[in-house]
Amino acid sequence: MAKKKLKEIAINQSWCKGCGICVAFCPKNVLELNDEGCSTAVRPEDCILCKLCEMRCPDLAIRVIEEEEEV
Amino acid sequence: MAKKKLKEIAINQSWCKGCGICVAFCPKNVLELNDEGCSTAVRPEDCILCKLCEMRCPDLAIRVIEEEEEV
Amino acid sequence: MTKKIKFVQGNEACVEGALYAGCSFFAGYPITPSTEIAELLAARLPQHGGTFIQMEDEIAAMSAIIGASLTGKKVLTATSGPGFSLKQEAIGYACMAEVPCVVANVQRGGPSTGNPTHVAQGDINQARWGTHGDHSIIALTASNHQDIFQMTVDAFNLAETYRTPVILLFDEAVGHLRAKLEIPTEGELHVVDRLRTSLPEGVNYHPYLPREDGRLPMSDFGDVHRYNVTGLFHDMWGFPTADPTYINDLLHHLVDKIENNVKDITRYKEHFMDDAQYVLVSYGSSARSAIHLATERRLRGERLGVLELQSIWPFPKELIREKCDSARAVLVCEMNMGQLTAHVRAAVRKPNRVFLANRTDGKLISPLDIKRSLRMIQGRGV
Amino acid sequence: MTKKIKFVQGNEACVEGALYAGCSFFAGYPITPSTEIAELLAARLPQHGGTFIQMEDEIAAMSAIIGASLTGKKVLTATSGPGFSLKQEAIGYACMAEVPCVVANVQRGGPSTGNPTHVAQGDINQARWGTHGDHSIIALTASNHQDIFQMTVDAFNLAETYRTPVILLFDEAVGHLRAKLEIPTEGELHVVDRLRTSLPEGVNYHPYLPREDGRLPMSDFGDVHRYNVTGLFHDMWGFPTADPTYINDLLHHLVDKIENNVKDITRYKEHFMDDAQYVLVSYGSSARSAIHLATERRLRGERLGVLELQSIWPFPKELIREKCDSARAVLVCEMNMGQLTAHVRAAVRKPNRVFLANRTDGKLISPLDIKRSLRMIQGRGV
Amino acid sequence: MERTRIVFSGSGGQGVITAAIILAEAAVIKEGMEAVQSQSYGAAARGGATRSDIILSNEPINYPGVLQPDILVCLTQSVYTQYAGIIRPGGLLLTDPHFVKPAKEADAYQVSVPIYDMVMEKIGKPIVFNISMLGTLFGIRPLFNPNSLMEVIAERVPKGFVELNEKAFTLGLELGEEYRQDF
Amino acid sequence: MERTRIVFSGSGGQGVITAAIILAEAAVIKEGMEAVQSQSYGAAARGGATRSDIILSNEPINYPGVLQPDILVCLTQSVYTQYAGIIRPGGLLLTDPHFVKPAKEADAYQVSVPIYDMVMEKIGKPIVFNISMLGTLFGIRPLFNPNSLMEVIAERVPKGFVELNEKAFTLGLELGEEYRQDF
Amino acid sequence: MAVQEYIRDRFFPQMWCEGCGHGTILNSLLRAIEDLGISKSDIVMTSGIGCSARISGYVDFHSLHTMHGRALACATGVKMAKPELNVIVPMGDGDALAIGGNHFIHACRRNIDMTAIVMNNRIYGMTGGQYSPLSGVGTMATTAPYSSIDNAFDVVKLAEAAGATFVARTTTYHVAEAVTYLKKAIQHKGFSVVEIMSQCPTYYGRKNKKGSAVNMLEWFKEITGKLGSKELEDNPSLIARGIFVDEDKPEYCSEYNKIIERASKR
Amino acid sequence: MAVQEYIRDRFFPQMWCEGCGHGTILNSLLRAIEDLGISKSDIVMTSGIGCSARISGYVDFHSLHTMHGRALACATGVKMAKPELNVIVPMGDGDALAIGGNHFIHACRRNIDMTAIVMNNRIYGMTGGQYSPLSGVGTMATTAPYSSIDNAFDVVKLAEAAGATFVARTTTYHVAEAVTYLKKAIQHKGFSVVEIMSQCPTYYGRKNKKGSAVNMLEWFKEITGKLGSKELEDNPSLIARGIFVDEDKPEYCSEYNKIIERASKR
Ligand SMILES: Cc1ncc(C[n+]2csc(CCOP(=O)(O)OP(=O)(O)O)c2C)c(N)n1
Ligand SMILES: Cc1ncc(C[n+]2csc(CCOP(=O)(O)OP(=O)(O)O)c2C)c(N)n1
Ligand code: SF4
Ligand code: SF4
Ligand code: SF4
Ligand code: SF4
Ligand code: SF4
Ligand code: SF4
Ligand SMILES: [Mg+2]
Ligand SMILES: [Mg+2]
Repeated sequence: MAKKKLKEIAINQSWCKGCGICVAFCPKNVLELNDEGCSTAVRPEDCILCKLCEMRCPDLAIRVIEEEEEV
Repeated sequence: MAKKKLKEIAINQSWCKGCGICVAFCPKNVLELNDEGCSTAVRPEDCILCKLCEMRCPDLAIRVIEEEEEV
Repeated sequence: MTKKIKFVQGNEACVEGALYAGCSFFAGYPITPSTEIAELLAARLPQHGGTFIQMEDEIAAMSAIIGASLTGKKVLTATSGPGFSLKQEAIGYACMAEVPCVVANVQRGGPSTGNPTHVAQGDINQARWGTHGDHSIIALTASNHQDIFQMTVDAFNLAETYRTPVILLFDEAVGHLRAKLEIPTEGELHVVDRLRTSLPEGVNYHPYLPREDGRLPMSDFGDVHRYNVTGLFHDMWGFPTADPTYINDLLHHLVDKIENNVKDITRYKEHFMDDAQYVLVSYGSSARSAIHLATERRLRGERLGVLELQSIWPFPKELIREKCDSARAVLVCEMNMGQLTAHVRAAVRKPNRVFLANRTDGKLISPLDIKRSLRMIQGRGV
Repeated sequence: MTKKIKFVQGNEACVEGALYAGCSFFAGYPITPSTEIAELLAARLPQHGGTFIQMEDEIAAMSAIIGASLTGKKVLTATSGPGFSLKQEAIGYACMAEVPCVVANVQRGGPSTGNPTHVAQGDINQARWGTHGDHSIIALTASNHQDIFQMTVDAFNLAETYRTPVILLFDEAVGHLRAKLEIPTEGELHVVDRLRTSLPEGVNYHPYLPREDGRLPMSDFGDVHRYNVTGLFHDMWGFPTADPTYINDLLHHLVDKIENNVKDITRYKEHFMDDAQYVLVSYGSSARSAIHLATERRLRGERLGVLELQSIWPFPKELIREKCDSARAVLVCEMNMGQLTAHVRAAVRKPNRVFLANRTDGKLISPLDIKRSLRMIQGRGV
Repeated sequence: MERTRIVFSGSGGQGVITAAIILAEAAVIKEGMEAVQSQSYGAAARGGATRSDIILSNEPINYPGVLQPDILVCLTQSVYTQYAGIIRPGGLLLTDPHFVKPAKEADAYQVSVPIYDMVMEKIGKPIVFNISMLGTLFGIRPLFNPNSLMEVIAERVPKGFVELNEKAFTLGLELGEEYRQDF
Repeated sequence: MERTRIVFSGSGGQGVITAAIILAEAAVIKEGMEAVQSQSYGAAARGGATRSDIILSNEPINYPGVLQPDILVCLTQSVYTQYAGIIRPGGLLLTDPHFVKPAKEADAYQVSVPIYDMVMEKIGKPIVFNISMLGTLFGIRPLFNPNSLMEVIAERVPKGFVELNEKAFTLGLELGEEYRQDF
Repeated sequence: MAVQEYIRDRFFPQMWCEGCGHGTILNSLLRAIEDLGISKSDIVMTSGIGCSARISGYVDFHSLHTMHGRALACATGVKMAKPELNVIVPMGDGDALAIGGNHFIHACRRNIDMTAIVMNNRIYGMTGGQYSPLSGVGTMATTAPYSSIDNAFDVVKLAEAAGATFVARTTTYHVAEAVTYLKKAIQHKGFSVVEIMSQCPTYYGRKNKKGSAVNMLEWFKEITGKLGSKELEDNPSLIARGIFVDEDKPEYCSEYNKIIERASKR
Repeated sequence: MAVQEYIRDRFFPQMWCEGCGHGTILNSLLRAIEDLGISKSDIVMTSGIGCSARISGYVDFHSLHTMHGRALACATGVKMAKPELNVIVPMGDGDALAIGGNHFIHACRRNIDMTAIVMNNRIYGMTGGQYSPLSGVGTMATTAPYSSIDNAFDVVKLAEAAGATFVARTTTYHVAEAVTYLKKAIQHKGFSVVEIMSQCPTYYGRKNKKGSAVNMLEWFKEITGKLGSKELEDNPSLIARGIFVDEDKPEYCSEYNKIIERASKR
């Protein structure tokens, strides 16, 4: 089984309230708040798929979506 | 100070309900229930003034009264 | 088929009625003079797979029957004065969330701890107004064992029909009295089952949308329809709303579903009422003495009748007017300071012809007590 | 000397009134829309050596003020709907044990959790009948800050005078409204102090024996007289009794001490009532709209008056009759389904000339709402 | 049958309430009569006076209280003092000399039957005293078939004790018959 | 002074309720007027619309609600959409272009003042935006002596922040004066 | 002064049943108070509703007979309003831990200077023998006709976990212990809890075939063991008697006094 | 299935404040349920009143939003009436331990198979920032303007002493832990309590100068230590996280079933 790969960090902008939790605690600094105060993935390539952002988001606004696994 | 001496085991017959607690647990078998079902001191001379009867009586019906202490 | 005859306390008649009606869940907290209801159900319910639970207090007991009702069970709790006061918040919740349930209050002397082992009928108004906010309520009562049985069955039926808490306002005197009870055979009395939605999974079910006939089909917790239950004002799915229109509509629905059905809900008995010049209005154990007196006086030719109320709330105003307006005088016989009397007065055309025959000392009002009051209002002294 | 002027919420006016009256103990549990009363007293009471305590729930809070009152303190608790329901058992205890205390209920939408942040006046009847058993109660209300202050002082005064719990029935709209409050100077308003027995140690003190003027001198816990306080029916020393005569007498005492003093307890205001053809009866925040409308209509020459009730219980039946019997029509303006209306109807000679102008959706009833109702009953459509 | 009003009175522990229930239950269940039974509840405490009212009838019974009993049983001196006066003129007043020293005068048929002493002598178990009392009452005045009473007793007591109760009941019946009087 | 009815509306966090209280309190405490202030309470949540009603008068005020404001301040597009229609014909409608794109037509004196941008530019602290808004309003229409307002502000904010608020208020005043119109 | 001088003797003989342990608890408590020499007018006894609650009627202190379960809540009001008073709160097991459980844990948590006595007969005596939260699995009661399935609270553990700073347990058999513990509890500055196992021969005894009051006292002797005793060590299924907690921690009224001091300065 | 499929998405964005920890608890709970693969119709979520209590409106289970403090009492009725249901009861700290404290300890005592989640933000959020029984001494709150003098309960100790058979604690920072504990709690047969420390930046944060939600999560990291960790050992003043109790004991509904079996035979 190959290593998992990121497909997309999907952020529901209309749910995100911009609390910054995902940004502050992403171990790889993948995320930032944009001008509207919403989280966005600015360095998706650094993402290690730990999903801590997804799990901590109080607003269920983030999904870290993996590529279909290559077998 | 001399040893304490019993003056009287005063039992308030109108308060005693005859539960038998004092009788059962007197270490010296001093007490018995009389025909009316009330506690009475039948062997006061054996009393060791432990006052357990007085302390256990749920009806505050017994007082173990000591002689004025001889100094 | 011979009927089963028992010699029991009134409280046991209530238990028999509850089991007959299909009650399968009881949560309670002991209190005199209602305790026998809990004790008997602790023994009886598990015999039929039902559940008895003694909770930590009356609030918990009331809460527990609300939870149990939502799973589809017919539920009962029983209490007396102080416990009835404690249950008030949760009774209001059951009104608001439209949870069918039955609350028996075997009345004793109040206020407060009062006179726990003696009879009174002082919780009449509390049954109507004990919880905060506008709402309406159904309350039934009974004077003898057969009627306790019947009214208990009716309480469950009305709770299901109107999706609402129903109060059984018994009292210590009938609750503790031992007398004959004939248990009706299965099918003899009408039993209203829970109305469940027939909507299949996937179809949008509205727990709070009345059908054309006014009833609201339910769905059991655990079943396919997942909805919300709340004590906040809510929409037809049960979700909270602060929209003034919804609030207004729901409040009116809660009140109207009961107040507009007074006729259907009203239960009463007439004793010698045909040509009665003097009408005794009474209920519960007081009614026994009223009937006793009327029976005796009729033998002497006095035109005395008894209107026995078996439902107190919604108040049967029309009935009272109809039965009392032509009477020379109306004497309300009750064991309180005139709680029902005030409502009777407000209902009739000539309020000054309504009198109170009462007793408030913990002793059962006697035929003699009533006779004395009657003589007084007839101008004959005592 | 210039008076202190503040710009505050109605809830703060209540706090100022309580402090003015000498309140030195508050126990509570937060609940919207009464919470500010607790919050402000948490800051203010200890500044004067008084005590604030947040209890674990409303039952505990009500219990705590009862305990504190018996030590000689003037005490207050504050709550809203659900909390008021929970306090009912203990309120009944305070009635029975004749413990002076003040309970503020800042009303919100009910039943149940209802509409917590919006106004309603749905606890009118509950204030009277929320606890089990016969009893009586005093309940005051107010429509503006100056009156909230005054009625709060009066509540403490009446609690002391009659040794009884007094309910302050405010509502969200006045409670949260910010407006001007002039704090009266010391001595400007009458403050009734606790009446303490003057009997010295050793002389047999009867905590429950009324003096000739009907008042019952108290003795603080910790003082020389040791007596008993109970929620059971009791004798003049406060010891439980099941003697029917004592029970009857005590119950009548509890009811009569209040009902026989309706005149002394009644508080009201008249606005343009002199030659009013149409009378608006109102109270609390609803009365603001009634007065607004009457002021406006008077300018147009309409003979519209407002009878503003500031005491609801004991119900001022005589007053209502006196002020309303000659009116063409009476319009009761309130934010519920007609709770006061029913009592007004029962009081007047022509009940069918009593109408209800209400609003039950959480919005403050407006002058326009009342005007519409008025036009309807005048046969002029909306 | 005419309405019969009965009061049993005594002290807690004498079993008067149980006796009252048995009597009324037998009337209802075995005899098809109407009956009501009520009692004054006291606070849990020793020695409190106990009173139970019973009404038997073939008609429905409304007010359940007994003001003037046709039959009054008093099993302590204090309840005797309290209640003797309420007996219906011509009624039956049953006492036991072990507990009650009856007054000379009473507008009733006063019988003092040494039930307790007989029970102690013949059976030795004070616990069945109330059953013997019921037997005695039926011996003096059979309100209905005594077998009905015995059936109810048999249903109520644990199996092993039926015989004992039967013995007590019969003892009472025989004792009572000696005092039977025709009215 | 005639009765003045004012509505402040915006979203939670913009400080409209505080501004309303300051305005009404100044009228009462400093100017000896009558004033009432009320607000709609929402559930604790972000972004909920906030509205506060104020009435100023020299007469007692009974009904505290404002149906048709003489002055309406809208600080989000959504409250603008919601409330613009209730303005009293000829009234003053104040908005800020940073938040609201006003419609062309309104039977009122509509002013769109870039308060927010000025605050950010000159002061840099959005927290005093509501104070500048008050200043702007008083610049356009001085309901009473602006010093009274400033006094109340000074009493309400922590010592270290008085100057900052003063600056914000003056900024607003000056900004508003540019839009003053005589009625 | 004899203990009889602390009672209202016109109510004697008291109303408890023959052999009821609650009388013995009254006896022990009066002895403790006598030993401590506290003036009768300095004590407020607050009770709830139950056979146990009757105790407040028998003592010649200020007495407050409240509602079922509310004794501690009322007592908190008394104490906070007049901290110089000695507040003693005897409660039944149902009163203290069924309906009154919340007030119990919160009083413990606050560490307010009062003495709570749990008169634990493991049954609702006053209402005629229903099971209580201290009855325990297997107990027979009128509402547990098939025997109870409810676990019992361990009052000692619960009080300790909730924050009580003095916690002890004994029985009506061990009267000398009871007097000692009560004395210490009353003297303790903070919230103290003394659980005293008490016999209800009328209901618990009868329903559970425990015999007379005398038999029940024998049973208390058998099923308990003193903390630190070899007996208890050898047989950990015994119920431990002794002082379990005796700590010095800030007391609520004193802490509130500091609030007053701070606030008055503002 | 994504966690988003367990919610009623028409109510999103939800109403909690920006950065409110209660949302994270919802998130963790849904993840636990998803992992366990429980069917939505088999779950009843019962809550009381509070910001926390809003959680039941957001989940697509059977949901019962009850009265303040009464969630566990209502839930007990649900569970006893239909033991096959999975009953989950999230509560605020006030809801669970102030007004609801009695139901809490009694549910623990009965060991009835439900999962209680204490969403502990140490404040009454919904009513605007009053102190709760979990605030602790020194906390600033609207009703503690001079700072609180009230000791806090230790939920873990209290639950254990009252009889809960699964007890764990974690925070909204430690989300992986939260998911694990919640899974174990739901699977546990008996009464389980999971305390999750949650941030209320709006009231607790502001009143106590704890900064933003992010700052508060940092703070949770600092003030807690994992059970068995060196960190915790070295610094016992840290609040312990972990599973404190995980025991197998007779469960209430199963025991009641035995009563039914016994009774039916009669
Ligand atoms: C609110 C309320 N609920 C119930 C009762 C009935 N009640 C009175 S005492 C009691 C329990 C008594 O048990 P316990 O507290 O253990 O005291 P004991 O009689 O055993 O000493 C109950 C349930 C009541 N008086 N008030
Ligand atoms: C009987 C009753 N009392 C008080 C309230 C008011 N109230 C609602 S929520 C709440 C406390 C909320 O605090 P918590 O339980 O900690 O939940 P949070 O909002 O912090 O999540 C209070 C006191 C109420 N609704 N009902
Ligand atoms: S944690 Fe969620 S709500 Fe917060 S900023 Fe990130 S995506 Fe937005
Ligand atoms: S999955 Fe982990 S690494 Fe990737 S963005 Fe989220 S927190 Fe950062
Ligand atoms: S213990 Fe007391 S009541 Fe019992 S027998 Fe002895 S003296 Fe009598
Ligand atoms: S004092 Fe001791 S020895 Fe003497 S009678 Fe009493 S128990 Fe017996
Ligand atoms: S019933 Fe039990 S607790 Fe009550 S007095 Fe009798 S023995 Fe004591
Ligand atoms: S007030 Fe606090 S608990 Fe409530 S939603 Fe906001 S942050 Fe969360
Ligand atoms: Mg007990
Ligand atoms: Mg909280």
